[in-house]
Amino acid sequence: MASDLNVDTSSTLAFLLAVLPLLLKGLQVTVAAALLGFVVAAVAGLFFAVLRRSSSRLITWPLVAFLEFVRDTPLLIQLFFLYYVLPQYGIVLPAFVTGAVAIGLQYSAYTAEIYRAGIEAIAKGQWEASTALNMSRARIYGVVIIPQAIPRVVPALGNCLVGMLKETPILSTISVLEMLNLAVIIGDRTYQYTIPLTIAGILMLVVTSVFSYLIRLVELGLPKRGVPLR
Amino acid sequence: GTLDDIRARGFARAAIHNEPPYAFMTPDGTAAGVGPEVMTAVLKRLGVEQIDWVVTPFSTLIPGLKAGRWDVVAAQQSIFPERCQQVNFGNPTSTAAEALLVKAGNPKKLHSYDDIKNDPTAKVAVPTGSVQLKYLKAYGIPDDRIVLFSNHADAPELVLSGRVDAYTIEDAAADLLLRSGRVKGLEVADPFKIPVVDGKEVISYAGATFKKEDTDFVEAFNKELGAFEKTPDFAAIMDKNGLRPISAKRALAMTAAERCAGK
Amino acid sequence: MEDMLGYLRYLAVGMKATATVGSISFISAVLIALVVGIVRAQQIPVLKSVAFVYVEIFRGTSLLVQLFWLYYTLPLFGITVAPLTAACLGLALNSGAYGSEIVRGALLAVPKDQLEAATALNLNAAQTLWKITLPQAAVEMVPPFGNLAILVLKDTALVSMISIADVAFKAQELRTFTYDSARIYTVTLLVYFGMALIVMAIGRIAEHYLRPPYLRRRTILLGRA
Amino acid sequence: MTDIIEFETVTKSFGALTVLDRFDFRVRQGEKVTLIGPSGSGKSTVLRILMTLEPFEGGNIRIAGQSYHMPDGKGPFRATQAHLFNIRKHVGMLFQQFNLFPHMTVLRNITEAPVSVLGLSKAEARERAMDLLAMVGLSDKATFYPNQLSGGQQQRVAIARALAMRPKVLLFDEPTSALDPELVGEVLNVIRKLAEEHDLTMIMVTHEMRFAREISDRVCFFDKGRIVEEGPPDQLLVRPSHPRTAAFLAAVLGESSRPPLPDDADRQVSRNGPQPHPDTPAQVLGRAGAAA
Amino acid sequence: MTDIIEFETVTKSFGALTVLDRFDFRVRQGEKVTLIGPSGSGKSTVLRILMTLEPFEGGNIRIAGQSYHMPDGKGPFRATQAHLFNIRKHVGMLFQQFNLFPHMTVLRNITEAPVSVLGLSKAEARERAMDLLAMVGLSDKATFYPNQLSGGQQQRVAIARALAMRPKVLLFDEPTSALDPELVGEVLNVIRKLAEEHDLTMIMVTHEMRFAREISDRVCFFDKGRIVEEGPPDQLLVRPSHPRTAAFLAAVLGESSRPPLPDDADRQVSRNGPQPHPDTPAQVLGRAGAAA
Ligand SMILES: Nc1ncnc2c1ncn2[C@@H]1O[C@H](COP(=O)(O)OP(=O)(O)OP(=O)(O)O)[C@@H](O)[C@H]1O
Ligand SMILES: Nc1ncnc2c1ncn2[C@@H]1O[C@H](COP(=O)(O)OP(=O)(O)OP(=O)(O)O)[C@@H](O)[C@H]1O
Ligand SMILES: [Mg+2]
Ligand SMILES: [Mg+2]
Repeated sequence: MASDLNVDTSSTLAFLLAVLPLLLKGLQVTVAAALLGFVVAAVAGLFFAVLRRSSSRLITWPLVAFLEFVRDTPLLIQLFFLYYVLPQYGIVLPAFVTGAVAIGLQYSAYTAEIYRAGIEAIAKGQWEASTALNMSRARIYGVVIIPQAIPRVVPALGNCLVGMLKETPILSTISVLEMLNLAVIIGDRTYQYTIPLTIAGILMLVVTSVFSYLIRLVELGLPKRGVPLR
Repeated sequence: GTLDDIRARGFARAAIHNEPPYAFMTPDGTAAGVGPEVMTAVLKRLGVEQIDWVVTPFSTLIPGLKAGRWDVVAAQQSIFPERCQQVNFGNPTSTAAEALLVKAGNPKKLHSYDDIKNDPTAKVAVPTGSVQLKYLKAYGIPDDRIVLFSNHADAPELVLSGRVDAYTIEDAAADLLLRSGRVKGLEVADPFKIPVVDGKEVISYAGATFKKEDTDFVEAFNKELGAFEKTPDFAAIMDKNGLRPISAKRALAMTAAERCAGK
Repeated sequence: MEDMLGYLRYLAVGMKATATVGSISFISAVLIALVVGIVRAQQIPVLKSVAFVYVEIFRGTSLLVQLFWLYYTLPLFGITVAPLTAACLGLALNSGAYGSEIVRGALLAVPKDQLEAATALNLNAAQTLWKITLPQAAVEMVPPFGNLAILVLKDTALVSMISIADVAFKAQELRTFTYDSARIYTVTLLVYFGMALIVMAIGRIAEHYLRPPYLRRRTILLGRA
Repeated sequence: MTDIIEFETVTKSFGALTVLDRFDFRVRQGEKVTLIGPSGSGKSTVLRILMTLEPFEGGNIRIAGQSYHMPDGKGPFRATQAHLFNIRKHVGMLFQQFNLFPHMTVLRNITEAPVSVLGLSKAEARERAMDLLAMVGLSDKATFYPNQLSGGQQQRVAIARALAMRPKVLLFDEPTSALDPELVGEVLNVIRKLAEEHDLTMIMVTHEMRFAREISDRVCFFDKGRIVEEGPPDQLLVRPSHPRTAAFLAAVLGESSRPPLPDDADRQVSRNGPQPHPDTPAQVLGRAGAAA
Repeated sequence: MTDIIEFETVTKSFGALTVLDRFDFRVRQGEKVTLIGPSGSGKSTVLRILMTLEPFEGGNIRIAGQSYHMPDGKGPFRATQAHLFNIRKHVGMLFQQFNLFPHMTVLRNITEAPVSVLGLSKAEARERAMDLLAMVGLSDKATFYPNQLSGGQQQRVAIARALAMRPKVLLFDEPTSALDPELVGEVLNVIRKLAEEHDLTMIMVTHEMRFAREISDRVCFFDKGRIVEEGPPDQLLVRPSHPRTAAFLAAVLGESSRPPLPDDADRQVSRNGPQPHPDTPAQVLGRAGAAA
């Protein structure tokens, strides 16, 4: 990709046509990073949310502190540590993976809250009925609570995905060539910034709109039967 | 024109980004480095005594210039043809030759771009948007062994963390970095064969940047710059900032117009 | 250790900028969010379409692009705003779009029963909004607005691109001089976390006093909402 | 006496479901009418339409001589807010879930609308509220918040709140069905007092049959959006003429059999339970059951 | 007969509020006991403690000879999960809100716990479930989801679900109070059948007094966390000896007065409404009232 950075700047139109395919390639990276991050956030968040409800303070207290810290400090700096400090302990992940995991971890702090709200919104009676049936805690989570919580949290999780799409430009700090970073690089080469940045912005708008639409479709497609809607 | 505006206003607005020794803001708030110091001297000769300095990320230097947020950029930006279509350059005041920073002891024995190319495990980092990328490509080094970084401060970490084996840097910046003693565990690859692209040793030429339409300003600037370059003050600036004598000597032999034409 | 104190002192200038931009932006964002959220929740004709387009655009494109346009591109059309204004405007418009969803959600979450009771008492739409819906929704809005405040705080890191020397920018500057990245970033991380803790504390206090007495918690600072 | 409420061939549907079909219904001024009938038969819908909480599609409704339609024949929900405002002046409503405003004190709940809708001064509204609170027996709760009160107290506050607007017609939608049994009495006492000592027009949906019988001038039995039978309570509740009314009363009174009268010694085991029970528990419970 | 349930000086508080104070209570195997009493008197708490849904602070509880305490004397909520598991084997519970799992079919609701807790094969569990569904008269609803059923049907499914675990003791916490009145009967019919044809031990909180009288061996009247009076239903419900019991029964039966018996012509207007009503509505309603 880097090799294609010689772009035709002879006219605005030529420039635009030269930039667009480059940015579209960057967009693939953007979307891929967001999706991978989303998987991390969706899984880790659920794990944290369940752990967070543990009755042992030995577990919840450090977890809350960790999540709060992850949530309240800039991703930029977290990325730096993951990217440069982890290798000192022998863990060398590719930049793309590091970035996606970092975004995913940061968002897991949000998704954990979302899942928690989703789990807590489930009537206490469900817990009590399951206990009365002598089901184990793991079973109650796995069979009764989480299956009911998931459909409720889909919209909020969807918003997280869209949010993550827009966080990906930060990955440029660890040399991941996502779309906005590419736009800036093209600008640095040619000293024409407005066109690549604006196209990147528009592409981002299109992608987020498409994702929002898809999320709405998923929401509508959720089973209506058997699930109490609020 | 902009020069008239500056004179009417009484002060100039100039932008830099932090890249010692070419331009940087000292912690006490004055701009220093080759670019700002030359700019200060030349503007003084043009009758402008006072300059407002702005430090801003590299990528915003030109948009800010075009938007009229500042009058001139004194960040010693490299002059090459694509850029000349968007802005005007003053005549070059410094040149830079390529150097390579590697881990102390140069474990992979990298002494030229060819060495990088020929070692399939060697990875190299370059700044985003830089010409070095073009050179590496010209040598046929594949994309997956090139890592782009956006901030010079990231580069030592890249090498020290083992993510890359070397990074390209301009000789003067490398000298400064090593002399400062702040980064341990790195060294300049020595000897290093200056890369050759299209049959020429690659040297980058850097100067002040002006708006496209400010031709009269550039002319006036170049005129006073020519005069200033003959004074010992100019040589003192280069010396103070640790540039090798060859750097300015090469620069004075070239004009911006020639560089823009691809010479 | 002494180095780190020195770094902290160096970052202090940036902290002032970050705090200024952050607080002005956040307050403006809340105001924008209230107006836009109400317009959308009340389905006010024409305005609701404008609000929809605004929200989609400012949520859909990235803040970086928005700041770039405000600061570097608008002047090409003859509109020049000062850096601080541009920074606050950009952040406020961007966060306001997110905030409006909070407001809208909270308003729509007020039980329909309450609206019916208000209708049965012959309160008009404005009175219902002002006296019944909004006060009840406000309580629900505070925690998400607290989260938004922290997002704004983190987003201020982007204003360095319009030449405002905030904490992140000062940290980068330090790095170019010292190459002492790990320790500089550690200090920076702590600075942001400290500021976030202050924001959170303010949020908790606001929440405490916005809640009607019967819903107040005894402790303000312990426990998440 | 004049009819204060007139429904003429009113039609109302929710999507494909027609809830009211050419529905006619009249209430005289001062009359106390109780609506009974199975769940989903449209009782609440009638009250909600009257309160302008639901639009309707066809027919006409007049209240206190005023048509819900604008003079040009436009339906009530294309009618202007000003027009609806004038109609709502005459009507008040009590809800099953009380629907007090949780963020306001009891006093503020009662004074809010008189001040902002009727334009009373704060002092006047306060005085009126305190009188009403005294009437419902809650003078000492003026500064409490709703969720500091029991359900029965909340519903009594809701009654005071509705009365503070001085409506001509008061609608009650199962005002006691969300209450614990021993709290029902205090609310019914207040309603009874209202009914006995005042000529407010009252329309009530309730399952409190004895209370309905005691208080109503007329009981209407609803089924599938129609009034199947209506008449004085002593007749309709005791000797219903329509078989559907009889079946409904049997189900409600026989099976659920809430209070045994202290000396009602003979067990009334109804035999018309709605579901057949093919097996006996002993059979079904099997081994473990036998072990118990 | 042996006592299957024994509460010995059990103490339970919520924060500062002591709900049960040195509470003693015994139930014989196969006995049907009904708990009645005012709201907040601790009836649900007793059931919830038995179901291990609430911890308790002092005293001891034995069920089917097994102590809630670990052999080393540790309380049930410091007891291991395995210990609690063994206790819960004997007990099942029905809830006011049914608490079916909304995302599972009726069949799955019933088979889930037998398969995952008792380790039945799917086929066995299914067979057991179908038998139970037949018993509660819902064989045709096996593939439905709970929210496709009426409240009464849901509660009957919940009964089947509890029975599928073959408990020795079944607890009912107001099993019909969330139901529309005409759905109450079908649920009571199922419970009645259970009670008549099977020697399951049953402890029930209910406001269905006639039903309680018909079905219970013993009725306990609760007040403020104590059993104030207990005895056979015909005695306690008809001729209560304790004045508080009498007052409670008067309030529930007299005032709320759910069904009028078809020929109960004489109105029973109770005079012990809980709140004094100092003003008459006519006075309070003032001008607008007079205008109505
Ligand atoms: N908002 C609505 N949307 C769709 N259908 C509705 C709506 N409100 C009521 N219905 C339907 O209209 C019918 C009549 O409802 P209504 O609430 O008037 O019955 P009801 O006689 O008051 O019953 P209940 O005793 O259960 O309160 C029912 O079938 C109900 O499902
Ligand atoms: N989780 C809890 N936290 C605090 N107090 C509680 C809790 N559960 C119950 N209580 C209190 O304990 C007392 C007894 O409650 P309980 O539910 O046992 O009463 P009850 O007799 O079942 O009443 P009801 O007829 O209203 O169901 C009440 O005062 C109640 O407010
Ligand atoms: Mg109804
Ligand atoms: Mg209870």
